[in-house]
Amino acid sequence: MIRHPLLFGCALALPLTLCAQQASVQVQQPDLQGSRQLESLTATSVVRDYLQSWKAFRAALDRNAPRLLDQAFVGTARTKLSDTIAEQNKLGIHTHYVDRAHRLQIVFYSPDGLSIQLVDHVTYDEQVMQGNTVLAMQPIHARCLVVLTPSQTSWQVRIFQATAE
Amino acid sequence: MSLVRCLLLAGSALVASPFLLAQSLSMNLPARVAAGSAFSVPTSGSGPGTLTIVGPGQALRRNVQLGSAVALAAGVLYNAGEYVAILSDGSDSQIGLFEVTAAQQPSTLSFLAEPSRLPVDLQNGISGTVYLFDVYHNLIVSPMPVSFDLSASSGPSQTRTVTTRYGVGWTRMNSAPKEGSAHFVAHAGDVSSTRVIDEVPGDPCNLSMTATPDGVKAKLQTAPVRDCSGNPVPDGTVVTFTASYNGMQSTVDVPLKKDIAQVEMPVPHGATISVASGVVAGNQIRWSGQ
Amino acid sequence: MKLPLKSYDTNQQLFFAYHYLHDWWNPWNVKWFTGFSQTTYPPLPQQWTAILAHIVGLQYAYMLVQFVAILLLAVGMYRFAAIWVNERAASFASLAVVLLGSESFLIYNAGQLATTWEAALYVLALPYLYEWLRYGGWRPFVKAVVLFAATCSAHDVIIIFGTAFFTFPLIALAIMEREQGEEKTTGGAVVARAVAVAIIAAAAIAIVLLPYWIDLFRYPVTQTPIPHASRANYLLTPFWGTNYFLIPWGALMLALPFIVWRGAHVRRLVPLMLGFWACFLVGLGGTTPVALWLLHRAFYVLTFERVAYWAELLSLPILGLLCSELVARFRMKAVVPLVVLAAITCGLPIAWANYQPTNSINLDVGPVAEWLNRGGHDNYRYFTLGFGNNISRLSIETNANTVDGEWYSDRRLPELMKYGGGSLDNSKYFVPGGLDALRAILHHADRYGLKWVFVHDPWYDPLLHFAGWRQVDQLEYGAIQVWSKEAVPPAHPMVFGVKPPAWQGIMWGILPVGSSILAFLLVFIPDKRRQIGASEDVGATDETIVPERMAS
Amino acid sequence: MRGAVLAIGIGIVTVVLVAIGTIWPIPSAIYFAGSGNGNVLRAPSAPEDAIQNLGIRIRLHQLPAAYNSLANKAEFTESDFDQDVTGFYTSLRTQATLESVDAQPLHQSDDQADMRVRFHWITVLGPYDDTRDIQVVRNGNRWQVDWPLVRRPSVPAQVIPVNYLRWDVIYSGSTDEWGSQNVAGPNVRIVDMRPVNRAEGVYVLGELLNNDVVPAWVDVRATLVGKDGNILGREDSFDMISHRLLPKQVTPFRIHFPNVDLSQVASIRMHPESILISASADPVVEILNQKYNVQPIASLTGQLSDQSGQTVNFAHVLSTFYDSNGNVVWVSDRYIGRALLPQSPVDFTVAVPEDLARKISSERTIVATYSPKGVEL
Repeated sequence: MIRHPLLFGCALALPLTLCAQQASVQVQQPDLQGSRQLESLTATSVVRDYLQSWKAFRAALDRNAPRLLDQAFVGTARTKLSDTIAEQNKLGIHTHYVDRAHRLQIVFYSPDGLSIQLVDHVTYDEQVMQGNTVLAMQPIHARCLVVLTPSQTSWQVRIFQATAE
Repeated sequence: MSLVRCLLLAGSALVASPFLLAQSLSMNLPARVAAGSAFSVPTSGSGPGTLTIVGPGQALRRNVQLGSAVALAAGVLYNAGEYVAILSDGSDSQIGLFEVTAAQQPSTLSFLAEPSRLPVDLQNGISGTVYLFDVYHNLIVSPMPVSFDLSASSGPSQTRTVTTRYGVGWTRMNSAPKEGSAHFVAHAGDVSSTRVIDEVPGDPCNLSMTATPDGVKAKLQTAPVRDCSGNPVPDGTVVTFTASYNGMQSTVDVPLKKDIAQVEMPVPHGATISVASGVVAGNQIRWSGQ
Repeated sequence: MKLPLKSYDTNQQLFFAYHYLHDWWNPWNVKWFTGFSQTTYPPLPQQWTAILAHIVGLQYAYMLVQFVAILLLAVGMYRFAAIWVNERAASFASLAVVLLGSESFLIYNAGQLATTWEAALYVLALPYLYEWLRYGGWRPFVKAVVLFAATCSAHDVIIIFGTAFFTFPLIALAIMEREQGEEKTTGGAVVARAVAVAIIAAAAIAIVLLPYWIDLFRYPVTQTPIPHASRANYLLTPFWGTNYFLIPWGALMLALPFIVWRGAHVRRLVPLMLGFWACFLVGLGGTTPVALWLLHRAFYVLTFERVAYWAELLSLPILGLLCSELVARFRMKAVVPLVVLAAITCGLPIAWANYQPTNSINLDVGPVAEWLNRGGHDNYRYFTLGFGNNISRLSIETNANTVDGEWYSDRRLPELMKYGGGSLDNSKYFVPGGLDALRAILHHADRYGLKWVFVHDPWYDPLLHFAGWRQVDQLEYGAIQVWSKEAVPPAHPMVFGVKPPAWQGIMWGILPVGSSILAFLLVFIPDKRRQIGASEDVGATDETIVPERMAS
Repeated sequence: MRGAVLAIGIGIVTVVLVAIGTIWPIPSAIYFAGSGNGNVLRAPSAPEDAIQNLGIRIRLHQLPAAYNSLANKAEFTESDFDQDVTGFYTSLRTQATLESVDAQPLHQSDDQADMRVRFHWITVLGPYDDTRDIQVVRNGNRWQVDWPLVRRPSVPAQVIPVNYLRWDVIYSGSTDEWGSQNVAGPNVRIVDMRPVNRAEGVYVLGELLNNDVVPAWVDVRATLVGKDGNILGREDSFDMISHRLLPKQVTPFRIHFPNVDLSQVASIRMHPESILISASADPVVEILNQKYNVQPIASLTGQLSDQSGQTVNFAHVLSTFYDSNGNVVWVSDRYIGRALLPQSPVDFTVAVPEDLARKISSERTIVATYSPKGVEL
């Protein structure tokens, strides 16, 4: 009974998703508590790279392609996400994430400049799919704790952990 | 006519009752589960079904007998995050949402200590940052105390205790006035991590040399080279000797060995010999051959 | 069995074919020179290789395509020689072309698949051209035009530079014999037909290879000429004389006096002999000034081993005549030495390729490809030093892109165009241009995301060291050193020149291979039966008829 | 008869054309014959011809023939000559190709001529010239070169104790253990920097100090920013720097921006790069008798003397030139053609642009070295 309305909902949601330009992004003033001064250029590039990582995250979990994570994720986050992709593959499912809104705040910049932590109050839809069949679609509001570390050319996500709002 | 209709309705309800019962698929998800802990999900309905749990951190599936509780053993679901649970009996499904939170007991800590090497006697020159993780490498976001301890080979040790915020704690320390290796230790609960910080001498101070004749050459030798705190400058540091005479010049870069640099070079009488290391200049000698 | 795979250009041909195999409709290949268009190289043999590779794999497909070229050439030579000499002599010419030293040289030493294919298709077209010139009619006209278009799809050099040597003798012959036979014509008609076929064939070629011409007109050859040893004087440099004259000509050299003598004495062979002679002189490269006088700047673009090959093809009808006469006169006493000489001529280039291998570097590039494909190393560009023609093989196996490459005509990197070196890989052989290019590209490593240099020749080590590169790894038990430069940003897509638009990719994927299929289909349309070649007595000179020959 | 005439005519024309192509070779033929002036030997009827013939034979690596053409070959062996020409040990000279030879007569009589001969070599590190004064003598109607042999340096047998320091670096490994400690990169800093405008473009000159206690592998990149904020160019020091820097060692650097005028430049961003490397403190090379000459050619001359026991196969001299205020006015370099043997001084000359010659009041020189692993001494 639920599946058909669900399919209908997904069928409706899909074009809406495609039409949607981008998730809305709101960046709040950093709350660093004196750890290290944050240049505005650094803050901008961290936010840009983090939002970019969502693209990689979405594509990798939708296509079950761990290689797509390489540019944006590193360390624990990379390992955990690729393990999830392997498990999805084993179960024959893939997940389609659509991020709707981000409210970001940088909360820590380590004194050595080698890590930045931000909190993202994110709203996203998670669609669990088996082939082209939608098994579930769930809108989620979560608080993501994200730690990024610098690589040669960009900031890469090292910790990516959601908690309930 | 109405009696017939009532009978028909009653008969239909009787026939349809098993199906109506079968459609009442549901599960009772906990709102929050600690990472790696065992928990169960009571379900309603009948017959076989599947429980699929999917989130960015993990994806797993269990075959279930609907109507009984699904038990997930300890260590099965261990990555913190938001998860979608889908209970399905093949024709129908029920969706739920729950959270896996990090365990409260720190198991590992990522300790970033910088720099690995710095000059002696530098205020706030050393920084330490600790990220706390549970046994499944989930960031422990609840506040926890972390202590930092910097002990040099000589002099008193420095200790600071901070409380983590969003799983991270940090501090700054001063380097010791004497050169040597310092141990920088971070503690959280029963876990600790150690880093070695090399506290190295600064630029040479009061660089001086002597020149003595050695056959046709002059033997140039520095006094033991020390920084302004009296620490010996490390061996291998380059000292440059320069002899200038009649518009000509001879130079040689010599690495320090056992605190001194020495070289034999041909120096004509009347030459001016100077010594330097990096941007620090030492004394000058006018060479008379004696 | 796989001898042709050892020849110099084979890996390059395979590299092009590999691209068509994976991306038939997009000729833009990013693996070399930060990106280049394969529309700068006529694609027919590589496209056929790619098609057959779906069935037999890339390497066997290459050899199969090469084999087909030889078969087509034998058929073509029989028909071409039959214009000039009798059928028996033409048969000998057809047999000789398979054993030709130059043919063997191109297949086993140079690996010029495109040259053998263009020659085969071109020689196939010539009898139709002659028939059209002499008698007119739509069938030979259409067949000639389509075969010329297919020839150009394989390679354009013979059409552009070889036409004079092959077609002028045919025009001359058609005029000389305009009054002979039942179907007579006039000199004016022959010339008019020649002009007509030239115009229509040019139009067909222009359409079939349109993306090629667009690229050529947009980027005429402006880079500093790259030295090629076929432009050397073969007497002053005996090694190159051996490589480009003695080896390809082989025992055919012994027949040269006969070819000239007989060609000068038989009236209808004079045009062929003169065409041969002119081609022979040009094919000597820098040994005579003729090629430079005739070609001017094109002299520094053309390589002359192929011109020597054409000269040999032109000599074959008269050689066939010689063989025919010797066998008729001396029977087995002639057959045995002829077979031995033919075997030597054919075998010499194969032996030479083993004695002086052009691909002298026996290197397994697999570990290099694996190294590049792991750990994000392929986010940067690389190049090799001392790998020889293995760089094409490496390019096939790795995901990473290089700033180097072996197809010089479409490299647009300023550092590579300016100095006149070949590939960076063998820059030490191009003094000083190659070394200048190497220094320039190392200088601009940041610009190209160039982080890795694989060195199989320690000769280059001092330059890398003093230029700030560090050895970071070694492969193949130390035979290959990996050098790296710090703080180089990852490579990003770069386009020097213009990427061909999608419509050109579609044209490129359809027309060249389509022209060859059409040509093969048209050849099966039956010809009008007529004696277009020589009568039986052409073997004799105009001045003396040899009685024995008449008797045979 | 007409056929015979045609055939013979073709034969004759062919021979004539081949003869023309051989006697007066075209440029591509000259290139492959050894480039420069070609390898067409001439009858040595003049001193210049004898020199050129010798150059051709060296270029074509026909060293036995070159040796046999010498007037004084009885004074040394062919092996001595080979080693003199190609270098005694692995060095720039052993890898060099002789491109051309220029001979200038200094003095000439009927039987003898003194020539200043410039041998122009091409090497992997760029071209370099080797100039020798050579005497050419007449022997009958032939001129022959009297080769001024430089004998292989003879180093007395001895034991040179080598106990200089070496730094080895052990990194924490390739696993991605975040937070695990790794050794920090060396602290380097630019102690002087100055842009200079010249006809060839802008040069950024300066000096870089390794301010740390560990050896560093360094490079300097510079970005020129135009007045409109656009990037005019990004270049690095390439080989105009000593990339290996020991603690407290200073290297000059020179970065070239071709086709840029200083008037276009609003600012310059400097990016010194350094990483920690394993290194040895040897070899120690003394730079002796440095003398700056304004006349006749502005240059710095001196000698390099290897104080250690190992042979230095490749040496690169880098000199910084200062004005009277101590500002860097130029950085120049020179690769040394021959290997440096222990305690066997080798001359060097570093050229200075003539227009800067008068501005220079002092200089500072360092030597970067490279010896490939496994080179046989």
